[in-house]
Amino acid sequence: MNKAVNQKAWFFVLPVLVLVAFNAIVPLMTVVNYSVQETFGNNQFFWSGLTWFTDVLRSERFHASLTRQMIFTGSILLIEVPLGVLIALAMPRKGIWVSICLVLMAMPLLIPWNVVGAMWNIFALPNIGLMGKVLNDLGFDYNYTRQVGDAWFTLILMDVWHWTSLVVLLAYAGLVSIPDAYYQAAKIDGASRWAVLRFIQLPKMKRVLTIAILLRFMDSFNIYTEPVVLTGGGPGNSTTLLSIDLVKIALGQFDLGPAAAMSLIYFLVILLLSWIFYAVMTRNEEW
Amino acid sequence: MKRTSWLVPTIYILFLMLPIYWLISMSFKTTNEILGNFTLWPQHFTLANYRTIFTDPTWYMGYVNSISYVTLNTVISVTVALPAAYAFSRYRFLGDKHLFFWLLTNRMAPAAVFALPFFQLYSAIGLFDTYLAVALAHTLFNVPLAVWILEGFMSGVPRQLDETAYVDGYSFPRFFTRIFIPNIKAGIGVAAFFCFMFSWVELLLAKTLTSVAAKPIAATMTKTASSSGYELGLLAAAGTLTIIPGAIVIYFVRNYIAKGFALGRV
Amino acid sequence: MARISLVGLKHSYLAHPAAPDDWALKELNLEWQDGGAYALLGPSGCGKTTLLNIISGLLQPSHGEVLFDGRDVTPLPPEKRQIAQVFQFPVVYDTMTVFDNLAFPLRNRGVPETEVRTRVQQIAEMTELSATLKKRASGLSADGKQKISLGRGLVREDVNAILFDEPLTVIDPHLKFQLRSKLKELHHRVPKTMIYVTHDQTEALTFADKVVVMNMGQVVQQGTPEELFLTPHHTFVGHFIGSPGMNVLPCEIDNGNAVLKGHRIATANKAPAGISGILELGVRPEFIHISDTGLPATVTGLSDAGRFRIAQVNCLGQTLKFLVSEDHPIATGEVHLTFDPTHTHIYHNGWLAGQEGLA
Amino acid sequence: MTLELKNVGKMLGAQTIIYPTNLVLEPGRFNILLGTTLAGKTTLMTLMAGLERPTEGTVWFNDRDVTHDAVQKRNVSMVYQQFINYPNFTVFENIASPLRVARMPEQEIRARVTEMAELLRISTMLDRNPDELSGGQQQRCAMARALVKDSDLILLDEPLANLDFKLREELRDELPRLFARRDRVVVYATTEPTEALLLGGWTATMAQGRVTDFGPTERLYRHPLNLTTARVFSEPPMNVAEVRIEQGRCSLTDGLSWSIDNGLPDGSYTMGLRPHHVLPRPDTPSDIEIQGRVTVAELGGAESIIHFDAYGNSWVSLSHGVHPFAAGELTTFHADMSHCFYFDDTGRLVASGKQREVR
Repeated sequence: MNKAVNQKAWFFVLPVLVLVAFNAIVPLMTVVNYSVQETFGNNQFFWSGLTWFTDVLRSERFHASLTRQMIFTGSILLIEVPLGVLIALAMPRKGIWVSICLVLMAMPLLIPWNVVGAMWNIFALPNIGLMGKVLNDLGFDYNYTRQVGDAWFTLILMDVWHWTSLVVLLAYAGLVSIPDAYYQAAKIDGASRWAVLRFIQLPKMKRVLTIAILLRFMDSFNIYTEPVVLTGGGPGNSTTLLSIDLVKIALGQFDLGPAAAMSLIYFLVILLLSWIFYAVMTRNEEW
Repeated sequence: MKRTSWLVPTIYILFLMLPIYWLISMSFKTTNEILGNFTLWPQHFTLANYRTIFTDPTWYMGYVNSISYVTLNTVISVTVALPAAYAFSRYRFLGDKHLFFWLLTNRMAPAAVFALPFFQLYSAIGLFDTYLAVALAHTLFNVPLAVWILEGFMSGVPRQLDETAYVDGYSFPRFFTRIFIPNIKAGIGVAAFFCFMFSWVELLLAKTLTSVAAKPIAATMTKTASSSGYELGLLAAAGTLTIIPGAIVIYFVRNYIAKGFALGRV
Repeated sequence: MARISLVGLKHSYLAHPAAPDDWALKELNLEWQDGGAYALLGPSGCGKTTLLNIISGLLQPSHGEVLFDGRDVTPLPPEKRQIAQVFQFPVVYDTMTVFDNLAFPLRNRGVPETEVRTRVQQIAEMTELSATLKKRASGLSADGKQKISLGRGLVREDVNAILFDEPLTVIDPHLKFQLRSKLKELHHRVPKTMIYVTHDQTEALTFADKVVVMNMGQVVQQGTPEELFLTPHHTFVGHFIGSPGMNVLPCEIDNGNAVLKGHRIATANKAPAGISGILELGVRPEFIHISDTGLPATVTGLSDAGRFRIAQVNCLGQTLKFLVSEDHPIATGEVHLTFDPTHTHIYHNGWLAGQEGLA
Repeated sequence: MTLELKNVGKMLGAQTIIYPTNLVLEPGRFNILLGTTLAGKTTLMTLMAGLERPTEGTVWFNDRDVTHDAVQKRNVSMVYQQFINYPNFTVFENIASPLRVARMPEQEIRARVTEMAELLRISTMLDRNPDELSGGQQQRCAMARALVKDSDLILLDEPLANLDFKLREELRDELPRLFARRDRVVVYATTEPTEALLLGGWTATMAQGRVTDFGPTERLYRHPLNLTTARVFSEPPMNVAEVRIEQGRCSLTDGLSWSIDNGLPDGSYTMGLRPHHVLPRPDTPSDIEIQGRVTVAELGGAESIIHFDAYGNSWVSLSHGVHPFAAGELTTFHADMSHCFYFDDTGRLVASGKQREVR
């Protein structure tokens, strides 16, 4: 569609800009400010240049939490996106069941994050939780508060439980907007079920899936409340994801400088990865 | 494949419902029953937990607070997103392509780190512990999403409709409110749903920006959990109650999502 | 390739159709020759798309059978019927190149790659897509995309029939003319059974050897373009085909002959004796001429279409339209008209008298 | 009431959409913009309406410069090719909406809407929503809305293009009755020459952002100012060939030649002959014969369009009746060269063909 060039359109965007800039830029500047200063408490700050950045980049602690974060984000994307698409594909297309499915599936999305954490915390407890008890009764030695593997398993399972529905909702919305003629043409061309998915459904869902993946990627990198309530980062530091670590440094030890530097680095990491992903996904848009 | 495909969503929904069932069943149990022996359903059915919540102001005010700032946030987010989405869907202007990605990057700011600067910012402008503070803070991640959803719906409305209205004598504001908005009400519903959802479930910023007057229900729960030991039944009841507003909202927008939405720029 | 027979076909979208109007498709029997070009022509809601979907297998008829070369295919799904279809809106596989799009139906059926290549080249050349084979299909304009969907139908050797569902809807008007001619030409080169659904008479008559005119769920006439023009079997055909459509005038019958307000009119057909019901006289604007004697009429309007003019007259209380050629002057005021007797027909309850219900 | 464009032009970035244009559009008749898609008709209309501002020149209405007046202040109406109605309003509210904006008393609104609905024959549908109507009815609703407010300027942008063939014919007959009024400027855009002719009035032909000719429709058809206008005003496309004139004889390369008596000096010219002067059978004694190989035969309801190759050119013949020809067939066509237009090397018309006497 050929849209009219109109610079006055900026006036329409202005409220959004002001609002988002106010919320984004002022705190960002504060963080940048912390990241280049040294403090010994009492609100006394000294210029420290890029020391914190070099320190953080060299620190093993940062490397360890970044690695944990990558593993976590990678795993949940690998599970939630295909699973979400699969469920969306298997959903009914019309009738009362659609509404029922959608309403039920959206429920995890609408529960406050600390409640999600608390819910799973109890649900998975080996003695009084349904899941923990059943697993142990089935002969599995399951205890997420003590064993690292079990903690990770529970953490990822919780995230899958919590967020797969978002992918389902978006993918489903994308699927229903594919005109019937495409399916008919594919049938006539003798396409297999797999070919229909590969050449019709996935390409048509590309836009929604891009957004779904971006949202899940960004949000999972920022995840804090649920794992803190579930495992508190333990056992040990085994499930201390980036945000948890940051809060420990910033509020636990009150090392504002390193925490700020670390968060900026990690902000840049997300930005870079998202941008690459975004650029690749929209590369062929204007052909 | 076709005949068994209903199994997939069914199993998935069962999986979703199990922890929720456990939460609800706990809310009807006494603390003793929860901590005592393992029971699949409440043996000593009690409404005491709910009674506590509905009679104690520190509990039920938490709900009032949460619903207040979430509603405020939804209204603000959708209101400012509407003109912006209109601009994206109807015009080309300097920087329009990058603007959208920039908006989206604001979701990347780790709330855990930004909580402290946010606290300082909103204290400085005297909004600390108000609904408005939380509502404004949450626009950071809700507005970009609302713009994206609304733009998709708006692009589905032909531009000739705008022109026809101007020709008929409608001023822009009158056209926008009387004609355009009714035509994208599905989009507004979906956008409002997502704004409501993300604002309702967020805790970190909401907790940081409030102390008493605007404290969200979720924060009340963490306080109770730590101060009075594990009153698990009470916690479960409070948790159960947090699901209800969201369930009501999704019920109203289910048809819009079921019809699928036109998807905007990516 | 196949001969297509439709036997006792009937369809209703309702579970228990009772009234005649409940049927989207009233009973029809048709026989289409192998390799023929057919068109289903009618206004929106006449049942033509329903019929097409029954032939392609997307819809199961409530009654009757669809036979391909005498074999009953009614219960078969579309993919088992070996048919191709071009839809109203172009359907292409966005992520594939034009080449892969055209190759898709062959590769799905395990055709060897060398054969795929020659076949695709051949079809691309026919549909004028050779230059764009390496481009992504999503980048083509609407007419290019429609050529791809057409190409996907042509590329298979084993296709029983190619169905077109108003394929020119989204094509620019000045390109329509090109694509319309292209389709006709392709049918000559690839003589497969082709069925074309449209509401546009020019598309239908240009494309098809035989046109099936439908109205209100019923076939009103099947015939060559010439037959439809010269001998409409129903007043609807006379009205729907031709521009302006046929003049239809209420008349009386005297001894099998038409009488218009006391004037006896010579006609090509005679009304059977003892006929009753609605009786009308049909004559196309092309077959009314001004003469020295004949029916008296008053000219009420004249519009210029360039190469001819359309005169509107009041003749014995009826409004009639007829054509006057560019070079011939026309008197204003009172004129006399004659109807060409070989092209004037009597209609009984809408049907050509003596041919009632013989669609 | 007169709409005047003085040197109006429109650029989009570095690209020129409309070249500087001067037009004076008078009330009480149809002012037609004729041209292919993308010729600039819609842009010119949005400039007239004030939906967009020209990048140069001024728009005058009744000798007043309205270039910078907002569209809301101009009292114009517009009907689009797509059926544009407010989906959230009933048909009644759709028609009433311009009056509501103008704060007309309720009783008067009711009276006017009822009257308009009557005029456009949608009285029975006033309570329905636009999306429950058929295409033709939706467009009638849009037209009623355009008419209800007594605007000084009505813009109709291909209003019939998306309608079924027969509906188009029916609505076209009604248009002059509905829109023509002494004190209103009506502008009508179309891609079809026949439509322009049937609507009469004045026509401006457009090609690639320029108005190539403007005058009474019949004058443009019979004496087009230049080759571009003649081409725009011919459907199917005009037969065009390079010719030489020497001593009263006009010749194509390869020997086809005919005598002329229009007194043109010797030299090179471009010849244009409308397709309906090339017929598949003899017509007048002065015909010349053209042997050609048929490429495509298109059949309309009552006429045939035959494309053929001869003398290194492609030719088009348009004849009355249904004349099927197979592609590849070798046939003799008969061309009446007395109807030829001749254009000089700048494309300007230097001699028109023989015309019938204008009444």
